[in-house]
Amino acid sequence: MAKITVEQERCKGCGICIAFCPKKVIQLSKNLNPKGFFPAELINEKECTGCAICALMCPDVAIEVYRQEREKK
Amino acid sequence: MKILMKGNEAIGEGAIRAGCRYFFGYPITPQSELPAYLAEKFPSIGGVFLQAESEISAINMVYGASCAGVRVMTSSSSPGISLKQEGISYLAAAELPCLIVNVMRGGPGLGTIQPSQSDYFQATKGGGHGDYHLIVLAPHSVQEMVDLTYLAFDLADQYRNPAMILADGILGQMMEAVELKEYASEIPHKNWAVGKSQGRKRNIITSIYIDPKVLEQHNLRLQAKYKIIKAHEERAEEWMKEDAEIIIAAYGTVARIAKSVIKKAREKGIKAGLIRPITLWPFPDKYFQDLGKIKRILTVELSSGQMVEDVRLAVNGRIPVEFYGRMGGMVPSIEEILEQIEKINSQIERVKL
Amino acid sequence: MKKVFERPKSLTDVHFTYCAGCTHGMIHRMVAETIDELKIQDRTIGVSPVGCSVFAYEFFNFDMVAASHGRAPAVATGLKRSLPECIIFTYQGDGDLAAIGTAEIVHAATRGENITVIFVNNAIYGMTGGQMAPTTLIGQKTETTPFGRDARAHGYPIRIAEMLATLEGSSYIVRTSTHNPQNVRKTKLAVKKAFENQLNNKNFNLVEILSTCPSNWGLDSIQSLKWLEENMIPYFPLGEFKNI
Amino acid sequence: MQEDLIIAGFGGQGIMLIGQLLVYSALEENKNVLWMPSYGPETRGGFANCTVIISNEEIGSPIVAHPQSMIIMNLPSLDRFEDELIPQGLMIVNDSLINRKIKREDINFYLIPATEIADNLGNAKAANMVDLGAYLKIKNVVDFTLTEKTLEKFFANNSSLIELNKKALERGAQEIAKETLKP
Repeated sequence: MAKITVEQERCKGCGICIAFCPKKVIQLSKNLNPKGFFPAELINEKECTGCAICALMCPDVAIEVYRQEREKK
Repeated sequence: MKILMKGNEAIGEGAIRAGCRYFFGYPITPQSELPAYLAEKFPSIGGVFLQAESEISAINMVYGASCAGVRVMTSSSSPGISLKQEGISYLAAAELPCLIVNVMRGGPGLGTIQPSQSDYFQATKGGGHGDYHLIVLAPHSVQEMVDLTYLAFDLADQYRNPAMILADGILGQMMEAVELKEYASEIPHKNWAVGKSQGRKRNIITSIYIDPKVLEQHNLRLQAKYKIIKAHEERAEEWMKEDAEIIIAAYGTVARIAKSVIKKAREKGIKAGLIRPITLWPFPDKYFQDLGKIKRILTVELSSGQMVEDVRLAVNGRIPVEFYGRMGGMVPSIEEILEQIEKINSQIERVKL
Repeated sequence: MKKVFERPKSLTDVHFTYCAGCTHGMIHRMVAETIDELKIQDRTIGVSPVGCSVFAYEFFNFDMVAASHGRAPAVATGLKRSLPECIIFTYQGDGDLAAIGTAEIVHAATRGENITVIFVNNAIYGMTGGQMAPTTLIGQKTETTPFGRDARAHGYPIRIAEMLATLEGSSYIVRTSTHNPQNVRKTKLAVKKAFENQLNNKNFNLVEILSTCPSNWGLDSIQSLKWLEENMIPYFPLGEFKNI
Repeated sequence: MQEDLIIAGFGGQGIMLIGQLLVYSALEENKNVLWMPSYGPETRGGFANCTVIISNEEIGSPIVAHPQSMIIMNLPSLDRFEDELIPQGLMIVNDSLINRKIKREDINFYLIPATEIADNLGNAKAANMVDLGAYLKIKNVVDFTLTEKTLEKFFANNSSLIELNKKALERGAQEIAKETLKP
């Protein structure tokens, strides 16, 4: 269980997160943000592993990553 | 107790006594004794002396240290001061206090190392880009090299504005007796400085205001500050002015020569006196308001005529303001200036007839 | 779910004013994260340059000083000498550091100033609209080299990291890149080391980071990362040039 | 009372030193003093000259175009400054290094073979003190023994130099006592 949130107003729709997402679970929204960009959004939460590569590569630090804490065995 | 010091060293000693512990500079004649003095004295009192790779670097090191809130200075001579102008504009814009010493030499260009006053415009009208002023102090003795160094640091801190001491090679090189008065002021706390934040709001020091409306407001604030400085800090020495018919207006070394001229003129029955601006900016206009019996003013400078423009503005056409100057490192003799005074005196006589 | 990646505290909330896809923002994040991780936010002072990152003081959430063009290392010198207990870094582009400010960076390095320099090299002048930089590649077209940079007319691109590594006063000189996640991670490690070194009083530290300029290169974000990899890295090899 | 003096010679003759000796001594007598070197490239190896002003009043101009007195230590200095001395001014000349006659007829000059005298005392470099001794004997702008005391402070680290320089000062003064000196 993992997910990302993209701060819609901060995103400039550069698409770098999309290009590097290993699971291809991010795409550009169809709605313009106030800056005039189509921001990125998570489209498939089930597939997101929370690997954070998108956040690592995001030039606008617009992505936060959440992950289920692993149960200690 | 008085001790003998060279003018350049006296500025160094004055700076130490005023609590300055940071010097950044680049070698140039004829101010070399000042950095040499500090290079020797600073290590034992925890000061930082750094010979930079250029005047440009040096003034920007001053900028950095001033941001940190410490008392800091640099010193140079004319061509080096030209190189520093960009940094000086930034210091003025960011309202950073510091002391800049210019021991002027003959220009333009590389010129000569001999004394000159041809950087008056550069010092008092801004020098770098933008609408700004430095506080400019002009000593005329080794004693004043110390006293005005104290004052320059105080005014710089008080008004958050860079201050300049504008001297020349003669004042820098000559040796006179100095009384090293106790430095009495306190260095103010600078809550705007950067450093360990310890919970306070972050401080930003910058001079960029990309929005013209905001930049205009910043400029208006600077201009309001300059107005306050002008109202409170005009300084000049009046010497034998009371009954004078002819006034010499001169600063620095030339004012010293003028005093000798005035003595000789009075031996010849000419009522001469002196107004010696000590603050070149703000220019001491108020000393030129009550002209009394004064019929003519002779401005004498080691330049083609720079301060004379401010004298004329102050006098505003009420009486004639003449000019006599030498350039390129040449210094007029007492006799030379006396001749000018006698000429002016004869013209006044003719008017009377 | 637990938040595992968030904006560092050492960044303000202000939106970056960089173009879409410009890697300046990644580098800002890595600097800010490093400062958070080292717990030095309350004693770090950044020096912003003139160039695209002229407004860096808006984005970093600690004391900042804006320098004139090229002089950031001199300003940092003045700061570090008067605040030795503070952590001082400059953030400079290729025009600022490698053209107008060459003297300042060389001499700060050779003096062994105990500062950290983040040098962002994208082979072009961004802010002024895409003119030739000292690091513009041979053949690269810019506003001022419309037929491509010709070595005979414009000289050769300057390799700053290699040059500064020869100086006695430098202690850590490294070149990294931002073109893929693996290299971004390496960049972060380098940035962190360059700050740790300063904490340990290890003279002069510089991280040269290859970066993109989609707007002035005339490429989109992804093409830019690829262009960087294919064109810049062969001339500006990645790696540590000095680590003592 | 104001005394203006120019001391001139070549670098290494101790020109600056005797000027400073004078002003340090005069300061002890609470007089106003000013010492100014000629500065710049010309002071390196070539010309060396300084101006000394001692006064009971505030000192005006630091530039003295036409001084009341001169100590001239070599020929180029004589060529350069001879015309500048005021009429009836005093000129002490190091005759050892000057092979021409004084042109001015309206001044008081004393030809002293200072370098020879100093050489006989053991060190030709003390010629400056010989000329200073002669100058002080005539002008008495500062007390002679006070100047000797200042000299002791200047050379506090080297007692042999103190003795040599004191002897040279005295020999200079004795030269003046010889009436035959004046042409």
